[in-house]
Parts: sequence; C-alpha cells; structure tokens
Amino acid sequence: MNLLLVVTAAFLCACGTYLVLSRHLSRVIIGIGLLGHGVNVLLVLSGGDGGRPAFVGGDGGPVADPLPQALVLTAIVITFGVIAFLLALAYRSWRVTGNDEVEDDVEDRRIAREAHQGEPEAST
Amino acid sequence: MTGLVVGPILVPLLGAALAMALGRSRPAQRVVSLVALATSVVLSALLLVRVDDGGIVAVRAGGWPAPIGITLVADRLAAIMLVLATTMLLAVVVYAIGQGGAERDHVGFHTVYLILAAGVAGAFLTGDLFNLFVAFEVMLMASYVLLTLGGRPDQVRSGMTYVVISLLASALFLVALAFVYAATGTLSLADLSTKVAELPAGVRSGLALLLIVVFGIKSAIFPLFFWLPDSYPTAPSPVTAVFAGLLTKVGVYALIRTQTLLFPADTQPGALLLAVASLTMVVGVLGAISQHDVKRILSFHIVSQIGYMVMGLGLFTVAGLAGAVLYIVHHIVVKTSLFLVAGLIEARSGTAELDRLSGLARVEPLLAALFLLPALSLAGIPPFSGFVAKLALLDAGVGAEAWAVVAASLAVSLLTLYSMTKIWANAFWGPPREPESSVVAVGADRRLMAGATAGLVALSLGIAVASGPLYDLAERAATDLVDRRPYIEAVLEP
Amino acid sequence: MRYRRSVIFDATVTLVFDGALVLSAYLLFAGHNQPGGGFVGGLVAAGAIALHYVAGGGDQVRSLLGVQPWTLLSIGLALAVGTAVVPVLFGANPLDQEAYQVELLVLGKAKATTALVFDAGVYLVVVGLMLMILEGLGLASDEPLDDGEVER
Amino acid sequence: MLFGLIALHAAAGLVVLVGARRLGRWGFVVGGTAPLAAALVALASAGAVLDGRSTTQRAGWVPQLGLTLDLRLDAFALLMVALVSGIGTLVFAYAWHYFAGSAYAGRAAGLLTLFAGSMLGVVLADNLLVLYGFWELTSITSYLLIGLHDDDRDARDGALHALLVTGLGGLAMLGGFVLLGHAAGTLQLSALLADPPSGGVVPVALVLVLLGAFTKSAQYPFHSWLPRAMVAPTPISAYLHSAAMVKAGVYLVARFAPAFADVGPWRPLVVGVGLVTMVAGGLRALRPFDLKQLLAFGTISQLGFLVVLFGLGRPEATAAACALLLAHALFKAALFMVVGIVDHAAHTRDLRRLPLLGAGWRATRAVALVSAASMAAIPPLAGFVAKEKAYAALVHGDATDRAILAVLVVGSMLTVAYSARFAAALWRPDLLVVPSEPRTTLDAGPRHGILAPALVLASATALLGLWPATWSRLVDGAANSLDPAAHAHLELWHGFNATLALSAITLAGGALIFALRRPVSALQARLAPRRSGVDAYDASVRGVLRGAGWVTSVVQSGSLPVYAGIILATAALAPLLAMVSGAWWPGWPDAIGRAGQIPAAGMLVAGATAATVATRRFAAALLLGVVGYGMALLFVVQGAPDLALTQFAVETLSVVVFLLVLRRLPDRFERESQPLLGRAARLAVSALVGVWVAVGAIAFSGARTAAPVSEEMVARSLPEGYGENVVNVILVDIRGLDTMGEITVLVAAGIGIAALARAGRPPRPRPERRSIREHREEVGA
Repeated sequence: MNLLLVVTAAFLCACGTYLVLSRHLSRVIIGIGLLGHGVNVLLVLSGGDGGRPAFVGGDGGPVADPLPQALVLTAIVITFGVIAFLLALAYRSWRVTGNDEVEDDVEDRRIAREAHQGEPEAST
Repeated sequence: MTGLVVGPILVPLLGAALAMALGRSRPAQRVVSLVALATSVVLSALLLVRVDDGGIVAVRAGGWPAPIGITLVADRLAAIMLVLATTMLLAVVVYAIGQGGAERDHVGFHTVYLILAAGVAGAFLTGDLFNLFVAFEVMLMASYVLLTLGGRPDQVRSGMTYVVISLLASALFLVALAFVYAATGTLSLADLSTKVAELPAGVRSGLALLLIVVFGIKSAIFPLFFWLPDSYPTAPSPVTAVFAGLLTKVGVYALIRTQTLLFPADTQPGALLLAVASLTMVVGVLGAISQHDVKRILSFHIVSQIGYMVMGLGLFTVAGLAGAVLYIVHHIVVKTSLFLVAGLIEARSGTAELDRLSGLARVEPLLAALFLLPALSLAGIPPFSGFVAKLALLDAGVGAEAWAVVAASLAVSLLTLYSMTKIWANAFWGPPREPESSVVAVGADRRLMAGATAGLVALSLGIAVASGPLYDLAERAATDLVDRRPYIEAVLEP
Repeated sequence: MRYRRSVIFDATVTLVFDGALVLSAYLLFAGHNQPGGGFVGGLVAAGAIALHYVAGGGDQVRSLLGVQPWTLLSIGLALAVGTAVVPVLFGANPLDQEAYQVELLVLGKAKATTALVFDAGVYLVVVGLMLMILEGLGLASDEPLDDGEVER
Repeated sequence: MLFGLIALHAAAGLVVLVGARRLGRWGFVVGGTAPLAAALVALASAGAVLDGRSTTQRAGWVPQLGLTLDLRLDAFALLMVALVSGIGTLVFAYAWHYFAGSAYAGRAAGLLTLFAGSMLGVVLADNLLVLYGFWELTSITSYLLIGLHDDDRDARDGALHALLVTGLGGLAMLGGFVLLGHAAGTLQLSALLADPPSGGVVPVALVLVLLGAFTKSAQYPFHSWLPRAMVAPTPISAYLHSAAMVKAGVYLVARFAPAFADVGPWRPLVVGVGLVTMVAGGLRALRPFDLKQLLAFGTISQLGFLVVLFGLGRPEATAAACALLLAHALFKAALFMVVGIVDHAAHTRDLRRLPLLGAGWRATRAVALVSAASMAAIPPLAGFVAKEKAYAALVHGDATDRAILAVLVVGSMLTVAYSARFAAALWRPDLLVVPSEPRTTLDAGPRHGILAPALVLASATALLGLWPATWSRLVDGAANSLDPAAHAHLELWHGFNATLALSAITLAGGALIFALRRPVSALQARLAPRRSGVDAYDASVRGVLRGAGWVTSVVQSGSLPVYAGIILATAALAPLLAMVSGAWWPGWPDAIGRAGQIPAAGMLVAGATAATVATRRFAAALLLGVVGYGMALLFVVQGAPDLALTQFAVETLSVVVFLLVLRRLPDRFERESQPLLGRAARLAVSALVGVWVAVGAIAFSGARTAAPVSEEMVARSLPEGYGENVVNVILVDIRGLDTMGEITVLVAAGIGIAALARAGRPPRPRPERRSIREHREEVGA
C-alpha cells in the first residue's frame, strides 16, 4: 500500500467516471475501460505492496500475494468480453441510428411532458 | 449430495455447451434446454428437502477447504430461491418455445438462456464473495445478450442503459472486493462474517453501505432503480418475464445474504433500509400509475415490490426476514406470470399499449382470468399469495413498530390495485378491437404459451394455499439468517 | 475484397502466425509451473489470428482453422465444465484435480494434471471468442444488408 | 357446514362464470342455489342459534400470522345471513327475469354468486383477517359488477370509484386489525370482543377500522361512490347497495361498538359521522330526478341512522338498530326492484319523463307504496316498529342523547319527505314536476313473474309490522349476541307516550317538507355546495395522478448519464459519509513503494488524462491502449508476470476490436445533444468517486489485522495443486469455479456479439472446410 498507487487508482476511476457520464457510447466504453484499470490497481493493492512473483520453489523471501493477482486476471478477461460486447452494441447502434449516442428513453420523456403540460387522464 | 448442490450450476452449463454444439438443429436444442432445466428443477427440489431436513450443505470446489477454496453453500434460503428460479426458467422456456420469435430466430438463444440459469444458480449457491461477482457476471452477460437479441433500435437504446449501469455496478462490486480483501485478507463469506466484526465500526458501516449500493443497483432500490423500467420492457416478453421474476431478486438475495451474514447487529443499517424501502415502494408505484404500457406498468411494479422485500430485510428480525422470503417466493411467481400474460396480450393484439387495447375479456376470457388472478395477488387481495406475503411483512412491521414503512406499504397497496384496474379497464373491458398486427412469429403456438402461463398462475394459487407450511419454511430460513452460526459452522468446520 | 499483397509480407505473417501458435501452445502447457496458462495462451493465439485478419482481410480468417467458432466455444466450455462434472460423478468434489506422471518422448517425465484439460478448455474459449469477434465485427459488417436498413 | 356454504358459492360462481355464454340467465338458477342453500341452513339452525348456541368452524391457514379460518354463526350473524342469503335468493329470482335477453346475464350471475359468497364470508368470519379477506372480495366482485356494462365509460368510472374508496378504507381497516391483533394478542373476533384491549395504539386502530366501515357504508364524506354505483343494473343495486355490501360497514360498527364504544374517539366519531350522513343524505335525496339516485341517497341516509344507533354501543340502541337493519333491507330492496321493473318498461327512471302507470301496474304500485310507507315509518309497517324502538332508546337519556334524538328526528322527517317523493313518482308524477320533456310511453305491463320477489318483500314488511312477534325473537337474539344486556321486545303499539308523539311529529314534519317541496328545493339549489363528492373524488384522483407524473418525471429522466451520475454519486457518498461518521483513520501510507512504480504510474495518469480529453475516437481508443500497457508495466513491477502477460495480450486484442468498430463511426466526437448533466456535475461526481476510492483504499488496507488466506495457498500450491505457479494453481484449481464462470461469460459475449453483428443480415453460409495447409497453398505462402 502506498500513496502513489492509491492516487493513481483514484485518478483512473475519476477519469473513467467522467467519461462514463458522457452520451457517446464509445466514450462510455473507454470510461469503463479506465474504471476497470483503476479497479484492477486497487485489487492488486489489496494484496499489499507486491514483491517477488509467486512461484513455489524459488529462493525464499517474500512473494507477492497471488490471490489478488488471480482475481485481477479474472477481472481483466471478463472486462475484455464485456467491452467487446459493448463495442458490438455501439456498432449496432450505428447501424440503426447512424451514431453511437445514448438517447433518452422515449416513453420517459412522454410521461414527463404530460406531467408538465397536459392533464393526466383521470380514472379508468 | 454434492451432485444436488453443483447440479443446478453444472447441468445447465453442460446443456449450454451441448446446445451450442447442436448448432442449427432447433428441436435438439429444445430438448437439451428442457431436459437441463427440468433436471435442475428436480435437483433443486431434492436439495431443498435435504437442506430443510438435514441442515446446511457445503461443498468444497476442488476439495479445498474454506476459506482457501470456494465453498458452495446451500442453506434454506438458497435452496428456496433455487427451486423458484429453476421452475421459472423451465416455465418460461416452454413459453418461449411456444412463442417462437427470439427463440426461433437466434441460434444462441438456448445456450445463453442456459448460461443465465447457471449464473443465477451460482449466485444463490456460492459462499464466496468473489465467486458471487463471477456468478453475477455470468448472469449479467447472458442477460445483456438476451435483452438485445434482435437488435431493434429500442432494444439497442435500452440495452445501452442496462449494460452500462450493470457494468458500473460490477465495477463497484470489484471496488468492494478490493476493499474487503484489503481489510480482511479473505473472500469466503463465512470467514468474512467473523473477520468483518473485528474491523473498526466506521470501516464496517462503510462496507455495509457499499454492498447495499452494489446489490441495490441490481435489485433496483431507490435511488438506484431508474434503469429498470427503461430497459426491461423492450426485451422479448419471455426474456422480460425471466428478468422481472429473477434478476432483481438475485440482487435482493445478495443484499439479504451479505447484510445478515457479514455484519454484526450494530452495523446493520436497519433505519436506512426501512427508509429506502418506503421510498422504493412509493416512487415505484407512482411511476407505475403514470405509465400507459402494460409492460412498463409491470416494470415499475417490480421496483415498488422490491421495496417490500427490503422492508423485511430492514427490520432485521426473524419475522421480517420470513416475510421478505415469503414475499420473494410470491413475487417471483406472480411477476413472471404477469409478464407472460403481457406477452400473450401482445400476441393477441399486436401491442401492449393501453390506449390501443380494448375488450380482451370478451374475446379472450381465459386470458382475462390469467391476468386477473395474478393481478389481484400482486395487489395483495386475499386470499391470494400476495395477501399472505404482505400480511407477514405488515405483521412484522407492526411488531417492530416501524410505523412509517407500514403506512407506506398499505398506501402502496391501494395504488397497486389502482394500476391493475387501469390495465383491466383499458385492456380487458370495453368493446373488442381488431388486432393491429400480430407480433407472434409464424407457427407460434399460443396454447403452449397460455399453458406455461396457466401453470405459473396455478403455482401462485398453490403458494397461497400452502402459505402455512411455506411460512414455517420461510421462518426457519430466517432463523438461520439471523442466527448465522449454522452457516458459518457448516462452511468452516474442518 | 482482395488486397494486393507481397509474397514477403505474406510469408512474414505466416511465420509470425506459426510462431505465435507455437508460443501459445507452450504457454498453455507451461502455465502450471511457469508464467502462462490457458488464458494467456489463448490470447496469444487469438492475437495471431487477429494479425492474420488485419494482414489478409476477411476471407482468410473465415477458413483459417476450418472450424466454426461455435464449435471451439462449445468444445472449450464442455471441456472446462467436464472437469467439474466428472469428479462429481465419481463421488468427489467438483473440479477435483488428478495428477498423472506422463512420459513424453522428447521432454522426459512430466506431471500432467487434469487442470490441463480445464486450461485447454479456457484456451479454446478464448480463441473461439476472438474468432467470433472477427467474424462478427470484421466480416459480417462488410456484407451487404438485407433488412432495409440504410447503410451509412 | 359453514365452509361448505361458502365453498358452494365459490364453486357455483365459478361454474357459472366459465359457462357464462352457454348458461345465459340460467346462471341465476345455478348460482341462486348457493344463497338459497345458505338461507335454508340458516333457517334450519335458527332455533339453536337463537337459543345462544352458536355454530363455529375453524381451519388453519397461516396460524403463525394469526390467520386461521374461523367461522361463527351467532344470532347477529344469523340476522345478517337472513339479509344476505334470504334477500339474496329473492334478488336472484328477480334477476332471472330482469336479465332476460341480456348478453350480460351469465357474467352477472356468476359474479353475483361470488359476491354473495364473499358477503356471507364477511358476516360469518370470526377472525379479523378472514373478515378483511372477504371484505376485499366484496369490493372486487362489486367492482366487476358495477362495471358489468363495460362498454359504458360511466360504468367503468363508477366501478373504479367504488373500488378505490372502499379499497382505501379496507386497507386502513387491515392496518387497524393488525394493530388490534398485536394489542390483544389474538385476531379472533369473538375473543377480541370478549376481552377488548385498551390503551396504547387501540384508539388509532379503532379509527382505522372505522375508516373501513365508513367507506364501505358510504358515510360522509366518502359517500359519493354509492350514487355513482347506480349505473349498475338494478338487481345489482338492489343487492349490493341496499341489502348486502353497504351493510358490511354497519355490521362492523355493530360488532365493535359494545366492546369499544367507550374508547376515546369512538362515540363522537361514529355518532357525529352517522348524524351528518343521515341528514345530509336525506337532504340530497330530495333533489334527484333519477329514482335510483333518490334511493341511493336515501340508503346513505338510512345507513347513517344505523351507524348512529349501533355506534352508540348501548343495549337499547343496539336492539333498535337490529330491527331497523332488517326493516331497511326489506323495504329498500323492494323499492329498487320496483324501479328496475318500471325502468324496463318505461326506459327511463327520470321522474320528469316517467309515464303514468296504468291498470296493469296496480300490484307494482302497491308494493312501492307499502315499501315507501315502511321507509317513512308509517304504522303499521316494519319501519315504524323499528323507528319507535330507536326513538325509545334515546328519549329517556341525558342532554346529549336528546340532542342526538333531535337530529334523528330531523333526519327522519327528511326520510318521510323523500319517501313521499318516491311514492308520488309512481302514483302521481304530475304532483312533482311539470314534465319538461315528453313522457315516455310504456311498452306493456310488468313482465310476468318479475314482481314476485318484490311482492314477497313487501308482504314481509307488512307482516312484520302487523305482527312484531314474528321477528321479535330474531332481533332480540341478534341484539343479545352483540350485547348481553340488549333485549328487543318489538311491539306495534306501545301506548300513547313520548315516542309516539315524536313519530307523529316526524310524520307531520316530513309531510310539511314534502308540501313545501318547491321552496325547499329552491333553497337547496341555492345552498348546494358547488363541488359534489364526485368532484372531490375526481380532483383527488387527478391530484394523485399529477403528483405521480411529477415525481416520475423528476426521477425517471430517461437519460443514461443522469442515472449513472446519481448511482455513482450515491455509491461514493453513502459509504464515505458512513466512514467519516465512524471517525477512524489508520494514518497515511508511504508515498511510494518501489521505484519502478513511478514510470508505470506516470504512464497510467498521462494516458488516462489524454484519453479523457481526447476529441477523436481513434485517439481515445489508442490512449486507452496506452493505459493498458501501463497496467502491464505496473504488473511487472508488482511481481505479477502472469498478469502482465495477460494484460499485454488483452490490450492488444482490445485495440484491434476497438479499431474494427470505430472505423465505422465518425472520427470526432459530435457535440452532445441535450446535456442534462453539465460538465460541472460530471466533474463533481468524478472527483467524489476519486476521493472515495482513495479514502476507502487507505482506510480498508489500514484496517487489516489477520494474515491473508493466500499464505495457505502458497504453501499448498505444489503439494496439493501440483503446480509451482501459484497464480495458475489458483486459477485452474483452487478458484477454478471462478475461471469456469469467466469463460462462460466469454461464451455468452461471443454469442451476443455475433447476434448483434448479424442482426438484420441474411444467414451466413457455412464456410468451406479447409485445412490450414490448403489455405496456405491457396494464399501461396
């Protein structure tokens, strides 16, 4: 655990968050990627400060905690699959709408319009 | 014994591999799917009987003892959830086969559906926090695919919302895992329950809240639910039915599991959860009565009813948790069947928009009955299952003198009833109308669809009849949850 | 579509491709004791296939392995799940590992575990996924549309 | 036996509903067997029950929640069964004629049977929750019955109005019941009443229970659903809105009053509401031209009367109320039936257009006259006997009693006046108004046999009035079972006394009001509140809907960035606040762990910054790749070669996939439309997340006390996992389940990608099978 990596992780997460709050799916995807990296740094950090690779049969001495590494590996691969899927979604979005913008929900907007303008239909 | 525990995970996975290998032979895929899910139902039911009689069963994956390896743990709650989940999955796949559509147009449907089944089972059974994350990912990835099958523009739009929000939840889950491991050096839930108690109080409640947020997104509680009503209604109706019945409940299950198992009584954020529960049920039902589409109304009701389950958890008493369990049991069956009915309405009329529906009661009396029974149950009208479940929560709430949430739950019941009559009066009453267009794929078998729906409706009636024994079971499950020791001992015993 | 290619470029690609496949196989087998494993192995193989795609365009990848990505995915999944199921059928815990002494002609004695089967499943799935991505996002998107959508 | 009766209703109702189309109005014959059976059983057991031997039956359901199916037939329940099933049978007979030729007959018959069963359940239930259950079922069945003519919007709206108002009360009542159950330790009605709890939440519980009773019995200010429910076909009105359902609230007041009348708010509330309802309902009954509306408001008024009498919780009043309960059901059901008959023949119920009824109508008019006279409490009819009892109960009391009595007398005068108005409509409509529109003409006389049920009721009214002894025992027993001190000795003639004088005054006053009907109605028209109860209901429903729409439009913005922002802000803020309030801090960690971390961290920060501000898609994707390679570097530094390898390979593949997709999209990011979430908000949320992550990481790591489980893994890796690479052993063995899940994710992702990529494309031909060698030969390598 050290401040440099903690701040790095926090910075990656913050950048990821900023991008995720965008309307362009490609930016959102990149944001998710950054978030994923930030979280992976956190995970690696959760095992302490690292050290020699965790191989049995070496020359003694402290080894890095192997369990967070295994967790990160799993996380990396899952993130890869998910990002690939998201990219496919962005591709499909481009196919049907011509862009990759995340539009607002149509029905939600309709309800909101009604709430602000017209009378809601009473009863039945 | 081991087979009973791992079966509900591994059998669907094998089925998924087989269904994929069978590629283009639709009949063969169907057989695989049905056999795998039916096997899961049987195994889960046997497991429930075994667990209820003989106590918690723990299985060590790879033979590694806890807390080193991953332990699969079947307690009463997990077994109950498993039985329900597998039954719903089986019923809905029958419906999907009848409907055609997504099932027929996509080679991967059965594979992904079975993967979803495995993920859900894994989430219920795992006794390891990181493995829970993986099980969630399995379930979620499958759900992303099912939600966007077909790639219609509205599906793509709502799919983005759903996928991105779910990914944020997953990222937050990983943050929580990193923190948990950093603080305790372990991931086994049983081990954690002893180690978390040693943490400083502030850290503990920070973790409790983080986990509430993580699972709260999945289970769609206030203020984290917005994505649900926007995304669920666009999927093909069998998919929505499974989502509605199961996915949020997996989140609720995780909430219950982690909050009861990991945190000592002084950390359990009861008051907060009760406030969240009240807001969730009220805001959800207000959303429901503002909608004009059957599936959207039902989607908002999912949110509203999650509030009831969280209410039971927030009380942190045996009565409250028993009520929550009973409510989940009722809700999964009733909600699934209502979405299947919505699908039948669409199949009959070509739309689920209330403004474009009318007079179904006269042309489809059976459909009207299939709607009315679960709708009344949803609104908590006696003698249906929803009444008993709501009563259990009400009773627990009054017992704990949680007046605000009790008042909210009663008021919400009325608004729920109102929105059910809205569907009834618009879609079923009035002069019959010609179907606009049929959304049913060519060769769809409406009898199969209606049969699956009727089966679930009958099941919900059965739940009402058997409420007494079921409440006992729920109470036993709740006692285990509150006690915690049986779970910990079953996992950690040498 | 056909790209104009030089023989040298093709040869280089093929060489790298072969090398990468050998490397990926090594990583798969060595993984239990050295850095590597099914994931990394699969990813390297997938990278090689991706390179082939970038270099040679769509047609090459389509017939590269003579096997459908579906098949790879299903075999991979079946292998991995199989190692979990088989021990259960024999009354053991799921994913229980067995170790065997294996005589390899050239490399001498080696200890092979059933974990290798599991890792092979992982390997196949990773490769299959990459093939699917290339097929879907690479090849299919070059094909004409037929559902009345406007090509943009 | 009691269960059997309810089950019979349910079964008969369902059979009729299922066969509705085939059965048509024969459904009333099939369904009618159920109330007939109930009436006969009640008759058969009357002797024993009136002797104080009540029949009870019980069955478990969810006893853990106090939900046991307790049924009990005591004398008061017997009286109610007489109304519900006895009059019910007559209504079925009436409906068989009424619905001749109607397409709705089957459905009406089935629902009416189910309703009758529910109502029977309400009066037989000896468990509060069971009572609530049947109570709600009467609401639901009446919703479906009022909305029977579902093409008619008024019918649908009226049905909903009734359901919402009674549903509201029902839920309040449920809350009250649960509170009472907790206070008393039992939910059994008879046990609760025998030993009533007090103090604590009991007053609140009683108010909630009364809310249920008031809404169901259409008391002011909840009354307006009842007149609106008159859109229902007349047999339904006759049954639901005179004899049965609206009596449920009165029934509840009657049961509770002896035990709870002395508890705080009970008496003022019940008597106050009842009196207001009686007078206001009576006044309103003087105005409508629609005969059913007239009867509806008359019913409201009479229900108020009953609520006052029962609500007092005093023996004499209770006894009088029991008599009035029966008398009212007899005359009101008959009056409704008459209106239905006239309506059928004249096609109007508007007394301005009602034709003069000729010779063929003598019997109908006689029935109407007798029943209206009973309503007006003219001797020697049942209504008179009952009202005498009521006056007698109060006339000797204190000042409060006399004040109540005065209001009752005024209310009764109004009753006389509107009774006269009703009778006049059938006998001398010309007395009432100058017809503004032409009178309709009659088809013919009343249909053969349709009058019979009303005739039975009117005969009973006359008979009970002339020979009070015939029903004295029933009323006495009923009152006695409510309150052991209550005795009803019914007599037609009590001699000249104050009560008789009051009755005379009532009749005279009523006659005067009727005589002065023109000025009275002019005055009323001027004083009438501008907003009716229906308006108030509509306004509150609209208000709730508008509020719901507003709330929904606020929370449900439909915008993904807003959702993500709220979720991330919550996720950061909630735990952060909890940790801050915990006030625990482990101290700051070292600045740097090892030198190699600096370039890696620099690469990560630089790449992330650049990727965030990038304006081109390709550039952003490549910069994400830079961050990925930076991660690989970091993993090397941290002693994780497997991770570094994997990260390197994954990042390379990711870039390839990014490029595959991004080549389709425009290179630059377009301006974002509708920026609901401004830049400042985005920055704030990002900063919050960053702070939370940093604070959490330090705090959680600092809290570690125990050694990690991974030490065991390192130790056991080789002997038990047969591998030297601990990470790999974890992946394929110790945590193999994770890995299995992970590849499952990949499989699903692959299918999803293929489906999305191929959506809207023709099926792909199977690729030819070629070996790598063949392939290479073709390529020419």
